[in-house]
Amino acid sequence: MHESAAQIFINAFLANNFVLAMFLGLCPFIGVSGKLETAVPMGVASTFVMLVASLCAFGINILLAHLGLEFLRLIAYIVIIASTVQLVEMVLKKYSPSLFRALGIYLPLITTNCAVLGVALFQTAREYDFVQSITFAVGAGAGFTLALVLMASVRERLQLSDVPAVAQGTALSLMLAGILSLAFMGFAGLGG
Amino acid sequence: MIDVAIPPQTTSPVAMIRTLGLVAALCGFIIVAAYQGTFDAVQENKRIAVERAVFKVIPTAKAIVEYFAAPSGSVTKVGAGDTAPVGSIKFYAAYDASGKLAGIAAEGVAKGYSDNVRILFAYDPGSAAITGFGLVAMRETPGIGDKILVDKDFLANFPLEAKLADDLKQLAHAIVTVKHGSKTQAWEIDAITGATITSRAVGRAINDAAQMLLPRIVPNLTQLKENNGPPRS
Amino acid sequence: MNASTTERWDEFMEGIWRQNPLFVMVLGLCPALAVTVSAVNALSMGLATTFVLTCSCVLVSLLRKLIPKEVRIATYIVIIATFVTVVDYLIQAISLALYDALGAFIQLIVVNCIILGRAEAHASKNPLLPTLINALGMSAGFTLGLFALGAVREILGAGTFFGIALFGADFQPWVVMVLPPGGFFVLGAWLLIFAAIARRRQKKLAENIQNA
Amino acid sequence: MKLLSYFRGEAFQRGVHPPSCKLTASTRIRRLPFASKVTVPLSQHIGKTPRPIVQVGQEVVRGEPIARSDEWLSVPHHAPVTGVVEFIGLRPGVRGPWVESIVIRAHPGASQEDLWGRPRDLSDATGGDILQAIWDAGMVGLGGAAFPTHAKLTVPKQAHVHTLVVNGCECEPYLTCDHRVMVEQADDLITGIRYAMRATGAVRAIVGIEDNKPDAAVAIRAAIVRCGRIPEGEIYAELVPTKYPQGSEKMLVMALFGVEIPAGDLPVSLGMVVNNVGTLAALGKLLPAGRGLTERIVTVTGPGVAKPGDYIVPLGTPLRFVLDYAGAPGVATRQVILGGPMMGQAAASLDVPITKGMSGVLVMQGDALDWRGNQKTYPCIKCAECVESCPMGLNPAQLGMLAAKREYDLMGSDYHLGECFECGCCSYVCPSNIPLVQQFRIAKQILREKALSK
Amino acid sequence: MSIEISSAPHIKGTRSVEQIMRHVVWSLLPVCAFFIFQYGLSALLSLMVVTVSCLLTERFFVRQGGQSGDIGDFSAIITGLLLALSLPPGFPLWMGAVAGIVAIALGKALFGGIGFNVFNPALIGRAFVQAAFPQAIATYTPSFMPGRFAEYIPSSLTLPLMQPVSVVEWLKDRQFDALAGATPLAKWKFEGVMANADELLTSLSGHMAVGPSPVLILLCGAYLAFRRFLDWRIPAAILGSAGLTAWILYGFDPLRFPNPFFMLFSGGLILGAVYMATDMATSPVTPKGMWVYGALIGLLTVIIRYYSGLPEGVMYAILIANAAAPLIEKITQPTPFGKGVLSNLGRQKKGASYPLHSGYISREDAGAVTPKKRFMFNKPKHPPKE
Ligand SMILES: Cc1cc2nc3c(=O)[nH]c(=O)nc-3n(C[C@H](O)[C@H](O)[C@H](O)COP(=O)(O)O)c2cc1C
Ligand SMILES: Cc1cc2nc3c(=O)[nH]c(=O)nc-3n(C[C@H](O)[C@H](O)[C@H](O)COP(=O)(O)O)c2cc1C
Ligand SMILES: Cc1cc2nc3c(=O)[nH]c(=O)nc-3n(C[C@H](O)[C@H](O)[C@H](O)COP(=O)(O)O)c2cc1C
Ligand SMILES: Cc1cc2nc3c(=O)[nH]c(=O)nc-3n(C[C@H](O)[C@H](O)[C@H](O)CO)c2cc1C
Ligand code: SF4
Ligand code: SF4
Ligand code: SF4
Ligand code: SF4
Ligand code: FES
Repeated sequence: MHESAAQIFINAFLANNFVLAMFLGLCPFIGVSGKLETAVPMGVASTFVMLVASLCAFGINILLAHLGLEFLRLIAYIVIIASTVQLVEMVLKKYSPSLFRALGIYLPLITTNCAVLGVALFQTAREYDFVQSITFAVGAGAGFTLALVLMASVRERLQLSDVPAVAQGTALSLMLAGILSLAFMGFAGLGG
Repeated sequence: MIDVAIPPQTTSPVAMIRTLGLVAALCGFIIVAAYQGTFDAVQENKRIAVERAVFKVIPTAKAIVEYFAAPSGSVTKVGAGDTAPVGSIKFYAAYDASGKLAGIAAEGVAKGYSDNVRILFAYDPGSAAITGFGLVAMRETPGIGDKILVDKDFLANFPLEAKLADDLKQLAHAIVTVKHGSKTQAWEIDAITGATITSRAVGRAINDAAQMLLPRIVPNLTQLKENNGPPRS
Repeated sequence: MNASTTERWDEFMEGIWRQNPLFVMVLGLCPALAVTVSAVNALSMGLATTFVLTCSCVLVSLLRKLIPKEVRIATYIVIIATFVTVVDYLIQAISLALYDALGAFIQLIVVNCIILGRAEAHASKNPLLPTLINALGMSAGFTLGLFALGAVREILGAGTFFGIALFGADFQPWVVMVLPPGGFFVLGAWLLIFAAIARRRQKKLAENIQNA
Repeated sequence: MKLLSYFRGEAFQRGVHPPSCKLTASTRIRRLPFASKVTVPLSQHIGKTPRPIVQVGQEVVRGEPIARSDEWLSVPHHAPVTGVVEFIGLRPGVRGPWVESIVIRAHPGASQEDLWGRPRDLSDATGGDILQAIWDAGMVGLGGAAFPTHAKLTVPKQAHVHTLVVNGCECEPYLTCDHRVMVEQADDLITGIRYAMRATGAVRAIVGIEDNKPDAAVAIRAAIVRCGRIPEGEIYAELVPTKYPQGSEKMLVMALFGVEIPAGDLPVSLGMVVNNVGTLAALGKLLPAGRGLTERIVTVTGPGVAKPGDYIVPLGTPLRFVLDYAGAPGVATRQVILGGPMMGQAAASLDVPITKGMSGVLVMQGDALDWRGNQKTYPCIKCAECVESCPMGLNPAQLGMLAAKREYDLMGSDYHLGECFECGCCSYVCPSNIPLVQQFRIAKQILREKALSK
Repeated sequence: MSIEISSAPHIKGTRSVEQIMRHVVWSLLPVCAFFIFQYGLSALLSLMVVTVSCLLTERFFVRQGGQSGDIGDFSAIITGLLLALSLPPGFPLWMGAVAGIVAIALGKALFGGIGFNVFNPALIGRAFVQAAFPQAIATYTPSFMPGRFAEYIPSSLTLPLMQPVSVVEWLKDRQFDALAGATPLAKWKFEGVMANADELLTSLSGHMAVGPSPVLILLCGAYLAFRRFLDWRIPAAILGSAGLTAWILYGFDPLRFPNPFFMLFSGGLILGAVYMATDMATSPVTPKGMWVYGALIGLLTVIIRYYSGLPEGVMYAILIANAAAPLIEKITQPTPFGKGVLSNLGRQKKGASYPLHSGYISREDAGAVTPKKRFMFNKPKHPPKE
């Protein structure tokens, strides 16, 4: 069954949101969503890395299939994605220091998280073509950013609330994520 | 010259590369060993899984053969290690104990409530009908979506008429899912109340796959029938 | 028991209780929430992680003198990825159904930072035996955590435990528990319970000090 | 209600409509007798404190200067009574802490006429002469802020003033002193306006009056005609829809001209000067007579007052004396508010004196204050009432939540705490009974201290 | 004698939290009464059980000290009544009780109680049971069934933790086919049948399985809005944006999409717009924010109804907008008086809000300049002497 780009995007963005429905990228989601001002660059940086990962994975996959070395896929993905991100980081540092300053500190955090690897693995498993892969990566990144931004603004508001002492911290974040995930269930079936 | 006591590097590049090489070699060895070691078991597992799935939808089957249906309309047997030609569709021909063609099984996929629903359906060439289906994978809601496997009314939809039109290019009647209680035709699927979306997905998956596959298979039925099943003990 | 055995035991228990990777350090959330729709899946995931964690730590510990500082992270990642690939094939060989249920999350063990964290913080500095004990403790803690999630979600969400029906045919399953929100809620609830216990204990402690 | 005011043509956005309770709107201004002892605090206005120029034991006549300063932003004080200086030192102040004051014992037999002043002809005095005369008279704004009037009327070099805005809104509930001044002393007011126009160079004066006081506008228009010498359109009275806090100069300028005074700027940036009607009426009376400010009109009112009314009160008269005279027995009094109920200050004791900036004495008795105890305080339910009533367009709900968590810096930097002029609308409407403006005062104080310590 | 000292203001408006909440409860009573009239005993029992479970949970948490507020503030009653009104009348009572408990515990106490919650408690309760018991919550029964005051809908009385008995047989006994129990939206989405206007508005003419009467809700909401107990902007924005979106889509393809009237008056849109989206604690406080928030809800509702797997979308739309509310509020902070860059320009062009005297000299005419420094600069050189 062929999925259109729009469908793939909507699916990755809302209906099967990486964080809220697929359980990918939860650690940064819980960890970085305390403040809006860190959430936004984190989201943008993640989207960027996902895109890089998606491109790498697409290339590697063709190469490995050609060589008949599919069993090395995982190890190749992780090594190449990590080094490409590092390379991009260095290039950024050299040619766009302002952009680097905005995103740079987040890049090393992201290189090996499961949302990024997830993009690579899922697009391989679903046999997406080039355009589909890119759409998927951008959609997933946008969905991740959306969830992160919503969560951060809610958590900022809760800073001003009298949240009971036992609930403060990770427990509250998880419950919030649960409620958001409940709300996002409304989008189920949207991308079809 | 005064010796400035800042060692530029604690490890020499040669040592670094040597170690990395060693580790990579070790890892490569482990992976290859694991791959080789499990290869047969995995293949066997996959084969058994496919067989089981096909045997489930075609209860009389005792053996299966994998085929490709090429866009040109020809069907070819799949040998070990063959890769699918472009645009071809894989399907399984199942043979009963006496080696007669018991049915044909193929995969279909359609978007369900939360993700794709992948099914394996059985086609009976004799009666030109879909006789049943089994699940390959889905992420539908437990308790709702999975009613398609247990709901008696729903299972009663099968056999489902799937005759080709006279030009052998497409189905005479597209297979459609209709609301619960309003099935009037043999090619209609009566949906499950409360799981209409998943029911629809099943209908669509079958229809899409059948529309593609049957025009390629039906003209070649004799070829499939002649082949008296794989030489298996 | 001699002193060092007690120490070893303490070190092991550390990973299960005081430093539990899931409940205390809140790491490896993705697999913890994604695959714990049933107790079996939770246990399998736990065992797979245990395998990768233990093997990688052992190998890192063995090679620790050899690995240059500059490339250690890369080396660890390669080692971890190796064992993940191994476990991936092992599970395929054991049961395809299980493999399908765990999905991509087996391969995602690679990025589970518990493993990299252990390799970096512990295995690279310690000899084989302590590393093994530490790794086993952590794995046991993670597996227990997964099991705690999986059990609750399976019992409420399907009315079964390890696939055995518990409440008779008319039980109404709470579907939400096996859906994504349920994962968040159950883990959140566990954390709330632990926080409540900790608070009560602290209160008692404070009272005791006051009384004394 | 909001919709209604929209169709009626809103004077300014938001604001509130507290019950007006103007008990004394049609009572004539009466004179209060002289207390046996008056206390003149040295600091009654914004600016530098003048120093006493009399000694203990010295005889003073009513109207004689008793304190003076060479500082520009400061005004002299004049003896409110004829008598003997009894004490110079600390006396209880309005805010609680004791302040430097001059206590004068009145001569029981003295006629208490203003003996000191010398009438003069200002008909062709220059603006500078008039400013000097205003300064000598010890005038400060009688509208409440008590800013030295000569300073306000001095137009900055780079600026140009074209309009004198005369503030006759009196938006606070209960208070009627400005209202009575406009009705009864309209001629003095016109005289005062003309002096102020000459001092500032304004070519036009507009008296802004809330439309619940139509008689005041009638009286002023009649006085303009009576005066005769005024060209058409030079001075006129405008009615503006009643709403609190119309009296604030920003709101009044908005209501009259539809322009916003830029945040942090004074009306003079738009070529305007705003003065209270009481101030200008007093000018009109004092300048030709060459006298100083020794008395003011105070509204004495409230649920517990037997003879409420607008009284001409000698400055320095003790509060207790005023209350006794107006029939508000001190025993039953629960609270005395100096000024109006929305912005006024609760007096710390009944021994404090009446000062130049005090426009009202509001006496709360019996159950008038019970709402404080009866209403439960809830967390902010985000009903947005406060946002819809803040005339400055702030977000008091957010400010309040931040204040509760002591995020004072954020209040100042992101939520414009500095713009809050403490009108109290937000506290007035809050159904959760959150003391919003009270918290904001504390927050502003803390921020000020922080800025100072830097 | 001592006098009290307190900080201004010394008078207080008459509004109180209890008063607001009490009025909302009162305004809900006619809606509840009609709901009971439509569905009989089961609806009555459902309203009671859900409300009581909310109140008991609230009481538990208030006693525990986990949340502020008190049970006397009526807000838990609103939560209970709205929750019950949004559930099908024959919803098993034990599930209703679960919804009530979850609503208060997860939706309110977790955040610290009244005013602090970020999500609408009633909708959290409903969303939870919708995800937990999706079949039961999709099971509606026809309205105005004969004998509705004499017997319960059988699913109401399901034993706790057990599956509800199917109402299909019960309906068959009463000569209703299984389809009678579908809501207008479900009928449209899954069967392509559109309900008529009169049925949607009152359902008096047939046995359509509709929710609480939209006409009555609008009337009660209008009363509340007129008394300013709720903000009219939010319902206006929701109905406006939902109506507009539906109208545009209808214009594109009238065969595929229903008309805007159907969109507005079917399902729970009116209830959600009037009573649920307006919940103060969970909507923005800034006026501009309210428009954005309402528009977002309207848009999401239509998108979810038309394109997602579910027939109804109001609940999810409101919950998502709740999550976005702090963000919306942040970017729609009001501009303080005198800070708008263009405020003066714009206003002057429009003219004064109050009629100006003809002799008004504009600032430009008079050539006024804004002084950079205050009074310090035109201080007279020598202090004048007496
Ligand atoms: C949490 C949840 C899960 C759902 N899962 C499914 C599902 O797996 N398959 C499905 O067809 N519909 C699912 N639905 C959709 C509803 O049950 C929907 O009303 C139903 O499919 C419509 O069918 P009906 O017209 O026969 O009532 C789900 C709804 C919810 C709230
Ligand atoms: C610190 C300070 C400085 C002021 N400087 C001037 C000034 O230079 N010129 C002027 O006309 N008014 C000045 N004012 C008076 C204000 O314009 C205003 O009339 C006074 O603050 C009281 O107004 P309000 O009651 O509306 O706040 C000043 C006020 C304060 C508090
Ligand atoms: C909230 C608020 C309300 C005010 N209400 C009045 C009022 O009703 N009448 C008035 O004359 N001044 C009022 N003022 C003071 C004016 O802003 C301004 O200071 C005064 O009119 C200047 O005149 P003055 O210097 O002669 O006192 C108010 C100030 C504020 C901040
Ligand atoms: C206009 C209005 C609408 C309300 N709507 C809801 C609602 O939809 N759900 C709810 O749980 N509480 C509602 N409440 C009650 C109360 O605001 C709610 O419990 C708060 O969220 C508690 O902080 C409403 C109150 C008012 C005044
Ligand atoms: S490595 Fe992965 S699991 Fe670890 S903190 Fe980073 S994102 Fe979380
Ligand atoms: S003191 Fe009160 S009445 Fe007078 S101007 Fe100020 S606010 Fe208005
Ligand atoms: S006191 Fe301040 S915040 Fe409150 S309404 Fe007045 S100006 Fe606004
Ligand atoms: S008026 Fe009070 S309760 Fe309402 S939003 Fe403002 S601070 Fe909150
Ligand atoms: S981000 Fe930590 S396990 Fe997925």
